[in-house]
Amino acid sequence: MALTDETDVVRTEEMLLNVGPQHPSTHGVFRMVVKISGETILEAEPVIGYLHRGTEKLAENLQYTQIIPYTDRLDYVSAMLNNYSLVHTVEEALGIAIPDRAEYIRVITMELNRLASHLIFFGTYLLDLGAMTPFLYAFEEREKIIDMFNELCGARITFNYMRIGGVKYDTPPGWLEQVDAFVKRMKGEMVKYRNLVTGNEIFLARVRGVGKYTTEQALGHGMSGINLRCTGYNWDLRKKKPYSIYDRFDWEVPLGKNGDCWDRYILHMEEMEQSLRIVEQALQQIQPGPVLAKVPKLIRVPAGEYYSGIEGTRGELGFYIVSDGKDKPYRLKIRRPSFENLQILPIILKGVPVGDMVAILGSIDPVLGEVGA
Amino acid sequence: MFGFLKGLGVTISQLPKKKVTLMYPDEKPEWPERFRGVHRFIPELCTVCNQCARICPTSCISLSGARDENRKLRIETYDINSDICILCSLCTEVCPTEAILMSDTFENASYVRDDLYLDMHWLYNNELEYERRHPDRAIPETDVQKKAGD
Amino acid sequence: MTWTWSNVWHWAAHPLSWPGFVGMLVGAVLVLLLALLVVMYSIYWQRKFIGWIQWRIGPNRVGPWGLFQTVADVLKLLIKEDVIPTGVDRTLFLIAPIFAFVPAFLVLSIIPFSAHHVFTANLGIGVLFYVAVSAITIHGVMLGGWSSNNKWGLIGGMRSAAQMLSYEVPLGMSIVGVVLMAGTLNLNDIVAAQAHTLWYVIPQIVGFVVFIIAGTAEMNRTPFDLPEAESELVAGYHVEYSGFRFAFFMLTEYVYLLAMGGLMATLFLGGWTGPFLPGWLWFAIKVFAFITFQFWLQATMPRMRQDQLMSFSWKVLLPLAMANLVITAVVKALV
Amino acid sequence: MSDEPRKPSEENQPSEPRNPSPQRTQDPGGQGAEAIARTAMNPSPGPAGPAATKQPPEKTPEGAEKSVGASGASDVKTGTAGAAAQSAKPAAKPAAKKAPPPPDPRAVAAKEKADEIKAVLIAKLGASAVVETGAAHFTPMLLIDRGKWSDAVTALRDDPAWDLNYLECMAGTDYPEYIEVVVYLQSTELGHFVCMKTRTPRDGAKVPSLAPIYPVANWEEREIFDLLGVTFTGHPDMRRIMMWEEFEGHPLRKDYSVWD
Repeated sequence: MALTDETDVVRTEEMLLNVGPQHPSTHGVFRMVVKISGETILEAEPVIGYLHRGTEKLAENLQYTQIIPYTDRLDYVSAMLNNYSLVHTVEEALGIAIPDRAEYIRVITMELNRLASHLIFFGTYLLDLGAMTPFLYAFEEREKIIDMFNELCGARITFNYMRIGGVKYDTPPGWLEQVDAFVKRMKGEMVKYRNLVTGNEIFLARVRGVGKYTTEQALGHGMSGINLRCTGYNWDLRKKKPYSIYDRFDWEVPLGKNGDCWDRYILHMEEMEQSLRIVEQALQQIQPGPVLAKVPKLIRVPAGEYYSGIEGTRGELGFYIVSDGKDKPYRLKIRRPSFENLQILPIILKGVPVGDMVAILGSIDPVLGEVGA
Repeated sequence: MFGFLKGLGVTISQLPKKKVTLMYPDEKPEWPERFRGVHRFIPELCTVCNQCARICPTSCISLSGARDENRKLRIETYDINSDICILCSLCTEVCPTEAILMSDTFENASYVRDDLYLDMHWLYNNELEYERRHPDRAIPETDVQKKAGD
Repeated sequence: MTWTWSNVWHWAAHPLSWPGFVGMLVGAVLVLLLALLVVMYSIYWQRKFIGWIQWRIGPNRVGPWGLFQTVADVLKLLIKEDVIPTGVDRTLFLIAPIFAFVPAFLVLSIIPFSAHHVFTANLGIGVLFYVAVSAITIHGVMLGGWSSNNKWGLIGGMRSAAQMLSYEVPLGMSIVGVVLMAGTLNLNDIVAAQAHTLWYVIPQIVGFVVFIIAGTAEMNRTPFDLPEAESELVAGYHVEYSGFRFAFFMLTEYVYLLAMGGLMATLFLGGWTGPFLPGWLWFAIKVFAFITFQFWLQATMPRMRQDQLMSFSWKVLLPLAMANLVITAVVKALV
Repeated sequence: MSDEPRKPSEENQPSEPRNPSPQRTQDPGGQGAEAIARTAMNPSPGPAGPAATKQPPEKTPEGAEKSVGASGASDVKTGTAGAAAQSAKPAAKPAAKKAPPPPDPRAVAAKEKADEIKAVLIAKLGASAVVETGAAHFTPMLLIDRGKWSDAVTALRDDPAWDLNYLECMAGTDYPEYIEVVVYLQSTELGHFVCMKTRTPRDGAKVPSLAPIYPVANWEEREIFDLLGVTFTGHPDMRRIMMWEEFEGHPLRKDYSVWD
């Protein structure tokens, strides 16, 4: 696709196209001002801030327990991981030891939530590329996970389930057996997804070699999670900077090869299988016991600065808390993976046909609640 | 080479599968016990300790009480502005006597914004409805009833 | 002329006359009603069939098992306000849907629905007529996209022009294979030719595959539905249309589905010939099979990219059709 | 059907809408400001917690100052009902003036690592580069002079011994006298994790931009500019990222008020 150059006989001019903020495939209120000539994109400039709710400003007037419901609404498809990230940072600051059962319940709910979030990626990514049916299958499976969470903590999306020092409720009777049954059934479903989509030649043609970037570009742009591992670079916080009890399970980190949409897609699918493995092992190792540690009635974080990041579904999700010893944080900054992952778009969208723009944006899988914060 | 034929095989094999559609208006989904719908309130249990109003992140609970004849605190008005309530159930956590709880009425839409200001009577009715719908579920009792019970 | 039954009904056998004209008119209205009925219930069947594939039930609210759902949709589109945006090129905007729909309905006239083909024009150059007239729809779609003064519509219109043009050629080539074997362009004779020997789908299997793929692309259906790609171009060329004008574009797409199905049945599966069952029922089964296959494709396949689509047509389909043609010619010469 | 239709709440008019400004803690008292400045620097007397990797739970947490334990109920009773706890604590404080708990070994290790880096930087950029070193909760922390900010970060990125090639988190904080820009740098190969800070006065805040070094800083700096008002010199396109162009004021500043 040669760009328009001066020797053109037919005088063509670029067209400025506004993709978003209300567009079927921008995964939320995300706008891109795209300069295109014919079908090729010359320049793309992302515009964000449509979902900025000032969570960081609000957090400066809320006690730590009151901030937890706000973290549900950051990355609204994986609320458990947001809860855990905040709660983990405060626990590290206070140095509280978490009871064993609470750790296991946390790992089970986080991995199930990661699975649900990857299912959403799988469904909406195929919808962007034109196939309708995988979306329905993925959302039916996700519905089962959401029902289990509903039974566990009473909410479908905004769980507000984790507390500083453990989790709010213990698992209701029969819940762990339900999770076990779901994990077994889900393995069969994964085989169906592979047959339905992974082999499809049209899908491969749409996805292979599209939206490629190198490890240096990814590291320079602060990409994390699947968007970094798709270039073949092994950086998963659960293994590199271990937290919680991830070292008690044996699972590997799937790696891509050349950082294109295909690698990102296949990594999402393999990470789903890894999450299933972790949940399966956690179900065997979980023992009855308390779910909440001894925590002071009013949580005061000692003065100082704390940062700790965990492996969210879209990358490294961290909280930077500056505390002046009071029960409210002096400053709370949220390191949001989707905010960094979107910065590489202007570079990889140059000279790309319009059809691929949708494929690339879908593969980076941003969640706009997180980008705005 | 024939990957898409496998895909076609998968879709056609789903044809006879059981359908998952729920006929919503006719069949209502039944929610688990811990489901967080609109609040329900038991005025006798409330000791007007103001904990719930203080913990609420969006401060949408406003209540007032007075001392009755034998110097005991009684609740008089208890309003929840469910327009900004985010149903996080922190209030039910901190309530020492479990006076405020979550019911499973989830149809909260209304045409008029005033309907979203739920007063004590509405919340208490919601409690009676909840008891009627779920007779088997345990209802917190006042300590008087507890003493009477055992 | 005397108003006898044969004059009115079998107008083809008599020179043109007033009763003959009335017979033609009645025949045309009947075919239009048949087409609308088939279109309405193919939309209903699409939503039911894809629903079942996706573990859903599909429409079941309006009428028993949702049978009147599409009737309700059509009525809604009739009553809905037909918005004509201001910045729009008015005349072109108004005639574009007509430009698109008329050829789709015109094409139905040559397809032999049943043995005593009373409504079909026994046209000597039937196949050529089909290929030529179906090309006019491209103008309607392109005009619709261009005149709606909307960037998405413009891209959708341009894409559909490029796609339909480049898939017209392999479609034509694959039909020539059949014409070579039947020795005539007249569809009724082609069906008659197949009645004695075996159906042309067996010897012309390559032509059949190319015809199906090019036909799907011609109708802008799923692996090739770039012109109205919901996820990229919001809605492609009919983004600014609403009300009955929008229904015209929908009607075009589904009448073409019927027409393409009819053509496939006539050329490759021996039209209305078939053991035991009456002729028109055989025709209906074949068209129904084609339509269901289209919906099955729609449920499974993702969308191709614009440049892949073009190169696939010129670099894969056309050579395949040509090769098929050469082999048929050689075989026909030897046998 | 569910409960009877909603009773029009005429007998009590809707409660007055929530008071516009929730009880916002005004600017932390003067005393609090120095406290932040002082304590943020020296090692936080955080109680010794378990190491980053979780040992199995038998190792009982010897958390130093556990205030009055919460009631045994499984639910956490948060909120300030702990009036009793309040009164108990001050009583305890004046009673026993116990020595501040011994600094945590990891905080001490972090401080030494910070000094090590300080030596490297001074060798490269001269004595005035590093103003102060310390530990921000087990991560070595360096306070860099504003002028040498981008050179220091480049130096540490190119230095083969440290190779801090990944900018993990960048934040801006509004302290009473200055605004602080914090950067957490991670070396993905060698495993170093360093926190670097610089300060700029609140009005006319200017800091050299890191965007040429780490492209990720582009949007982060635009967000700090938008919400805190720190302009970054040398930034490719210094514009607001969250707010619309015509928005005046910087919301994350402590003295920002919506009403004026």
